[in-house]
Amino acid sequence: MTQSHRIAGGQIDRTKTLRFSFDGLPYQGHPGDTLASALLANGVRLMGRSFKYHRPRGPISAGSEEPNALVELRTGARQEPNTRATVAELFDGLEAKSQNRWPSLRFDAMGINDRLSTFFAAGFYYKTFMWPKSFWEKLYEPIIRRAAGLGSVTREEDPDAYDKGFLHCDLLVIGAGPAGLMAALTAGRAGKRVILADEDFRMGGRLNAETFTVGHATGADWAAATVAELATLPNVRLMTRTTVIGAFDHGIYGAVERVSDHLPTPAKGKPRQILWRIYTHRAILAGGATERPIAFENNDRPGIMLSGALRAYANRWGVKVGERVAVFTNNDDGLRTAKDLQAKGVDVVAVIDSRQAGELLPGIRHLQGAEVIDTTGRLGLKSITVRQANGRSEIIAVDALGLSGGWNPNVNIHSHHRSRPVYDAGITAFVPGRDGPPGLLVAGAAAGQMSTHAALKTGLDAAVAALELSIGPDLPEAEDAPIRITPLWHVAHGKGRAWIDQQNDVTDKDVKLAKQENFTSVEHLKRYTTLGMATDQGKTGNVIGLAIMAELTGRSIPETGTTIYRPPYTPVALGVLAGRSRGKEFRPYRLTPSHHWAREQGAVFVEVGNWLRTQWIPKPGETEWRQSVDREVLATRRSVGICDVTTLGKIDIQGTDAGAFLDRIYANTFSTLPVGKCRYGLMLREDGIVFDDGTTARMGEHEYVMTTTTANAVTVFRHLEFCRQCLWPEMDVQLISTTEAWAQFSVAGPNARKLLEKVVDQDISDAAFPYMAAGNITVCGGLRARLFRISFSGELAYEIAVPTRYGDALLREMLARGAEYDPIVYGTEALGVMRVEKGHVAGGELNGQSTALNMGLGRMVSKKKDSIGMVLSQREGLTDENGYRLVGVKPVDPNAKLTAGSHFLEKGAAPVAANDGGWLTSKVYSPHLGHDIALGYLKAGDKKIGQRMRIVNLLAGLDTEVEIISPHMFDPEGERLRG
Amino acid sequence: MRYSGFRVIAEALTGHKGWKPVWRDPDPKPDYDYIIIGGGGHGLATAYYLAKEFGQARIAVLEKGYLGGGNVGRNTTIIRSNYLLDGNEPFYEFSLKLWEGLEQDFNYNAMVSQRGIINLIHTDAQRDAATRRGNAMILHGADARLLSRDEVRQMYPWLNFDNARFPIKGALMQPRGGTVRHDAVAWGYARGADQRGVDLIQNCEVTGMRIENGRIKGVETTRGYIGAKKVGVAVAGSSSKVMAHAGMRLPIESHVLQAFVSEGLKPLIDGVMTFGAGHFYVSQSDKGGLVFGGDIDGYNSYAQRGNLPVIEDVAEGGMALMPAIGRVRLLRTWGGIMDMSMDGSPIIDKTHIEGLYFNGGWCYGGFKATPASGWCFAHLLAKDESHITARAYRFDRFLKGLMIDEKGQGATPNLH
Amino acid sequence: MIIHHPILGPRDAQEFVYLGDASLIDRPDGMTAGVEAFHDYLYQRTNPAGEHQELWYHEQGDRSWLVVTRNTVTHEITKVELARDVARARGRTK
Amino acid sequence: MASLQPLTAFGKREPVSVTHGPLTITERTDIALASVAVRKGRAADLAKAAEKAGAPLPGPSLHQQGSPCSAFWTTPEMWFVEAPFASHELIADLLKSALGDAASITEQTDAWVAFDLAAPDLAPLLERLCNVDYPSKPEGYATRTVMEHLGVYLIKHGPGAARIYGPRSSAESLLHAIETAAHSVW
Repeated sequence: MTQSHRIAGGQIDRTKTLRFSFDGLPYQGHPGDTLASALLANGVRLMGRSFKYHRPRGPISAGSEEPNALVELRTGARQEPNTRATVAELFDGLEAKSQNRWPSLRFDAMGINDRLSTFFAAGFYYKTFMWPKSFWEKLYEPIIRRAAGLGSVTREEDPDAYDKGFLHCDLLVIGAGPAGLMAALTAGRAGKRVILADEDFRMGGRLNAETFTVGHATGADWAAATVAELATLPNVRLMTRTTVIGAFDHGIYGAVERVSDHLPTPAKGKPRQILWRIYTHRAILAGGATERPIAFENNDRPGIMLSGALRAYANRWGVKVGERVAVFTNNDDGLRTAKDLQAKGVDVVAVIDSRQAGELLPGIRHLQGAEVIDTTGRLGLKSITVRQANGRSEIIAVDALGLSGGWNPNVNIHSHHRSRPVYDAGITAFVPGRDGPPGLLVAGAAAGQMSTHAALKTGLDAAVAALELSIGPDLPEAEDAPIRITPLWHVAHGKGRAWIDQQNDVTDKDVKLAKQENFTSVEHLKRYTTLGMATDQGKTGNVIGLAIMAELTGRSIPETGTTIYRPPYTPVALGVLAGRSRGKEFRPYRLTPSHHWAREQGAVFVEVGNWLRTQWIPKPGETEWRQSVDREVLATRRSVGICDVTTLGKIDIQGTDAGAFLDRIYANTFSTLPVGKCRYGLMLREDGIVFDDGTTARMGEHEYVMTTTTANAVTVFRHLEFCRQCLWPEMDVQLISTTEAWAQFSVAGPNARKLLEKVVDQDISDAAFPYMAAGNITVCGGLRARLFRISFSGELAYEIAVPTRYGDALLREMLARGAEYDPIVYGTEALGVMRVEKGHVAGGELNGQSTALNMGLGRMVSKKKDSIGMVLSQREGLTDENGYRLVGVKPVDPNAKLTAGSHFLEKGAAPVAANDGGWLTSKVYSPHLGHDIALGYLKAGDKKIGQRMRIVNLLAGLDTEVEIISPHMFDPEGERLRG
Repeated sequence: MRYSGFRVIAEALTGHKGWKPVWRDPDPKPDYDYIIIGGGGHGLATAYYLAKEFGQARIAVLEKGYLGGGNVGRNTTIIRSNYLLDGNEPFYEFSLKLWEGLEQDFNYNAMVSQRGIINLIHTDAQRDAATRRGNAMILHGADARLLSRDEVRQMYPWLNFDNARFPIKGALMQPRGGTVRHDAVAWGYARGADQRGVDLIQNCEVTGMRIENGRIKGVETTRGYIGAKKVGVAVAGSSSKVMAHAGMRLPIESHVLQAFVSEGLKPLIDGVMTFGAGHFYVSQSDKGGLVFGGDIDGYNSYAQRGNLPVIEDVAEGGMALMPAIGRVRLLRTWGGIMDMSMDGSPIIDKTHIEGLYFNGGWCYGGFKATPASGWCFAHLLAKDESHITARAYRFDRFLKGLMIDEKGQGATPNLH
Repeated sequence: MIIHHPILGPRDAQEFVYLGDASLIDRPDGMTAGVEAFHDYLYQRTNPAGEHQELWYHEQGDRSWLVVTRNTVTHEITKVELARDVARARGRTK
Repeated sequence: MASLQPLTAFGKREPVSVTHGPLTITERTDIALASVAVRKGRAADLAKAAEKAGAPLPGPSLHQQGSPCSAFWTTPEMWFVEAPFASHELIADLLKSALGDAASITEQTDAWVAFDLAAPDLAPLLERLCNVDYPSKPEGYATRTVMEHLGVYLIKHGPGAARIYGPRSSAESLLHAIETAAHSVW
């Protein structure tokens, strides 16, 4: 077949031929075609199957409102389900497949559903499939799930990239039909920053599909000339293939630009699509209108489409949908289709006009006061049955039928802030209501202004009003035909089904049943019948459904009301909403100063928030992670180990009130801390729960350096700013984060001082730099550095910091100069082992649910001063003397394994919640002790030290006898760290 | 009228002429023994159980819009009882058990489908927390399994296992978790309540409460004054507005939660899944749409609509976890108002006003709670004492320091 | 949403972190107030459907805490102030 | 000064420089940076001292060139002061002695990675990276913004010249984001 239905004219490039395939068969088309126009040009009307009854379907539209002609576009990892053939731009090599059918589009086994449709009435599934109970998941639902759904999804990663971007303008014009073009021209000539966005690949809107003139040119030529002028204006940005998907708060609009969807694959480095966030001063919705069909029996056959779509295919794409065409209309617009098709040489065999009187086109048979009541042609329209004004029926052989039931303004974006459209009886359609998005004006057909003249005028007026301009350009002359329409929603006749929502197979019978069962509110109607819930979101069918409900209930259409539209305007690929944030780029990485060194060593890294930290560094011959970690722990405790602790939050706190400020922030006192010393601090939330902990050093009279946990660095800083600005605004306190400014290393172990003495320029003997000392020093001959004598491991330990750029070098220098002490670098696992051995709380214990009392730190909360959380920490629920207490745990059998998250039970107690004693918060293997150890929160744990209990992990069927011990499991007297 | 497969066939063969209205549209009576404010899932369930389980009569449900128009009509349909804390787990497990017999109980197919829920684990700390949680669930009589990375991979081989920023390390699974056809829950309860004589009164907004000497007498509505011995408020999302009629301030903020559905697809995801390294959870409906959501927008709102940043954040989570869905299209977004409480857990309690009872603070977990919430609220209304599984849901828990804070976020509602 | 920052002009709300009701400025004095006062301060909310004064932190901006007056039904913002100024005006000192 | 060899944020000895199409991205390791915050009630003292020291203190959203120091506003009553690293490695100490106790001063040099972007027109690139309306901003505009989840400072030195300060630990992610956007645009 070679474009048997191609006729003259149109805005396609006939000098180039594009090859494509549909369901494996080869076809040809031209640049400017959509997949639908090209298939229709090749005489293919059947393009899909409906959702429930698997009825054969062809396109009913020539735009994004299409419910029927959905295909799987492309293959392999780029396979896209549910692509509307009516907007898919043709490219050379395009491959498309029909979907939701088996084994083929023409012979679909599930077509049986259509025969059985009486059993599948609206909501039938709510009334059955209940017995026996277990059959739902096992039998009924799997069958339903397999049968449901439309297109299929690839399991492969989407190979294309997506971008995001941000644009700013005085005026966003949505839609580049006559109203939008005029608005953009008005604002553009006035020098305003304008963005004109249109979902189509060619601007002009309906002007491209019509034969009217604008000024002295055809509409399409006027549009092209206007676009050309706009393109010369530097203050105007023209965006084709760009769908404005939603109106969000305060003039922000989302838009998706399909950069590469018209290409076989995106160019290298280029995105498939871009999500634009557009910041606007004002916006004009000029999105046009969508025609609606008329419901009658078997109104869904391939070849039956919207009258305006028939016209568009002929005028814009040079395609006749059929050889013998009829039009069924209730308004003058249907006559236009007949006129245009006739002018194109298409055989228009009849105009069925439901109105009793009206214009008669010469050379065309008019049946006035008549209605189409049925059709034939399973895979494509063959004939229509017309009931004439006199009641007689006539069968007319046609292979295409245009339906014109009137036009619905595309109010969608205007209702994104939940503004309800209002019914305009003059055009028998809903128009934008009150309280739309602030700053959004509506022009043209979207506002119910249906003539070309009205579109141009309201476009101009809207731009003038939006931007408070004094004057706009002259209006070109254009047709200003009045709307002549007599409402006809639904032809009541016979026992067959009239489709309302074609994709979801909602028919007039379903609406009747909904009424009968009292699902009469529009929301109930929608939810019970699934009306308007298909991929087209009811753009063509909704109004008909509620008009029928209005009829059935005897209410008016305004009384019946309408559901509202929500974003997105048309469905949006999830990829573009995610942009670049996927795969490894889902979130940025944070790398420590020792990262490059560690990578050289073959370190294993672990994600800690966005940081990558060294987890352990395997040495040759180590095959199990535990071997590496045990070695790192033992080497540290034996001699000296170094750990990169840069990730801990560091906040510089200065000002004459810095000390007093910290007294409010921390549960314990800091104003009394001498200069040159540091102290462990416990920070509560206002609700009395522990928020964070860390050491804070006083570096000067009015200068402190706070340390936070890695996880809470950002939230603590935010909290400090809240306290400083909102609670105590008169305090003289200044804050800045220095987390990344300093590379900080923990140096721990009996030889820590000896190693540091090799690099530190000053005397750091125990006398000169005692436990909990802090100060500015220099290293390696004068480099500024900070030293803190603090320990998380229980060893003699320091944290030393240098400007980040020197971190790598300091580490290498320490390893080199201290080589005689066999220093090792340890990772977060060894760090965790040593802190658990020492009973220090960390992530597992700082869980946002625990108090200082739970942690055994109750005495740190000073009641002599006001601090955040002090008062509410005293509530009865938080001071229960039999509440959770931090304990140490060791297995009675040293070979037994413990698991963090296991729960405590008394010996002999049944594993039920009433006996739940608490849980293990952290567990490690202590190479020093030679067995697993753990920390846990145990009810009244402080009274149970020395007792034997069980811990159970019911997920793994483990039940282990343990001894409750002090959490300070290593060097409880602290002799080593003071050494 | 009883529903059954036979009935469906019989009606189909006789032109569906015999189907009766699922509920009446009665005018309000001058007074009732019980008024339930709110014709959403919780309110309807409360009325249903009051009538059915507690033998009460003279009950009305007052709904300002249409039945089932609250959050039961806009959610992501997940049921589960994978809670951690003693205050919560018995309640949600009770709820799950009620789900399991619900359809037979109210003779309506709500498509309760226990296809399982998995919470993905990406760090060792998350595994520890999942172990604690899974054990707590089992101790409370629920079901839980800890899945290894390989087990997850067997279930969903096309998740991002090889190029992930935060690799999947396993999952906590509750096989009995799943989804339910949400609207059908409201309709099933409404039908069951109506059949038991409950007056379901739509388009009837409560505009005031008549309180005399510390006791509720009735409510003012857009359809006139209606007297009542007891009034139960179940209007999550609007709790502060309604309770303001009684002069009460609540430990609750209203926030918007957006949810999303994709175009219909052939089966891709069998159960329910939550991403542990971002804000994303997803299931696939029987119709084929991916139903998913993420975090709340984060600011107080009654607008029932949200903004782009959260839509993007959710999509990022989705793409990070499931890189194959890049070309799947988002069809529709919507926004519901959440009663975000100060510890992330609900309140089912008496108030200081005699005869006035409150049910709210469901955050975004109210759907799964619907049966137990209704049952426990009915219990409280009928017996004036808390149901055993809802004893912790008291107003005074904040004063006493007995918060039920699953996430450990403290009194910051938008973080729960 | 767009917040018109009193110093920086219009900024995307995405740059901010939301805290909640601006009554959180009115923290009682822990040395004189008791649990009940703190309970009311920390937990109880008016949560109006309408005009709401609320705290936003410009974390990805200039780190100012702002008091934003915003309608929770329409999201319309009618006033934006520096929280520090509001706190001072409410008599908060050191 | 010391024997230690500094590394760049990329773990290299030399700063990176990348060219793609019309764009050049140059890492700057030769800038010393410190924050200067007014102590309460000391604004006048600070202004006087700063002027003497050649450190400008521009108004909100502004960067101001000076000699030897330039500066940009970061938060109310706080600026970041830039100076040549070679002469001002000890920038915090130098500023402290110049400004006395009227200000809280903190070294920030190594908290940030700095990139200079140069192209005939940076707007098409920056609109893919951040929400700043770059073309409409004056030269000397300085703001904090977000690029691919990273908080950065962006300073406009001209339509085709900008400086970005990003968190040093995320230097690789930030550069990757800029490069990816550049490939997407050009």
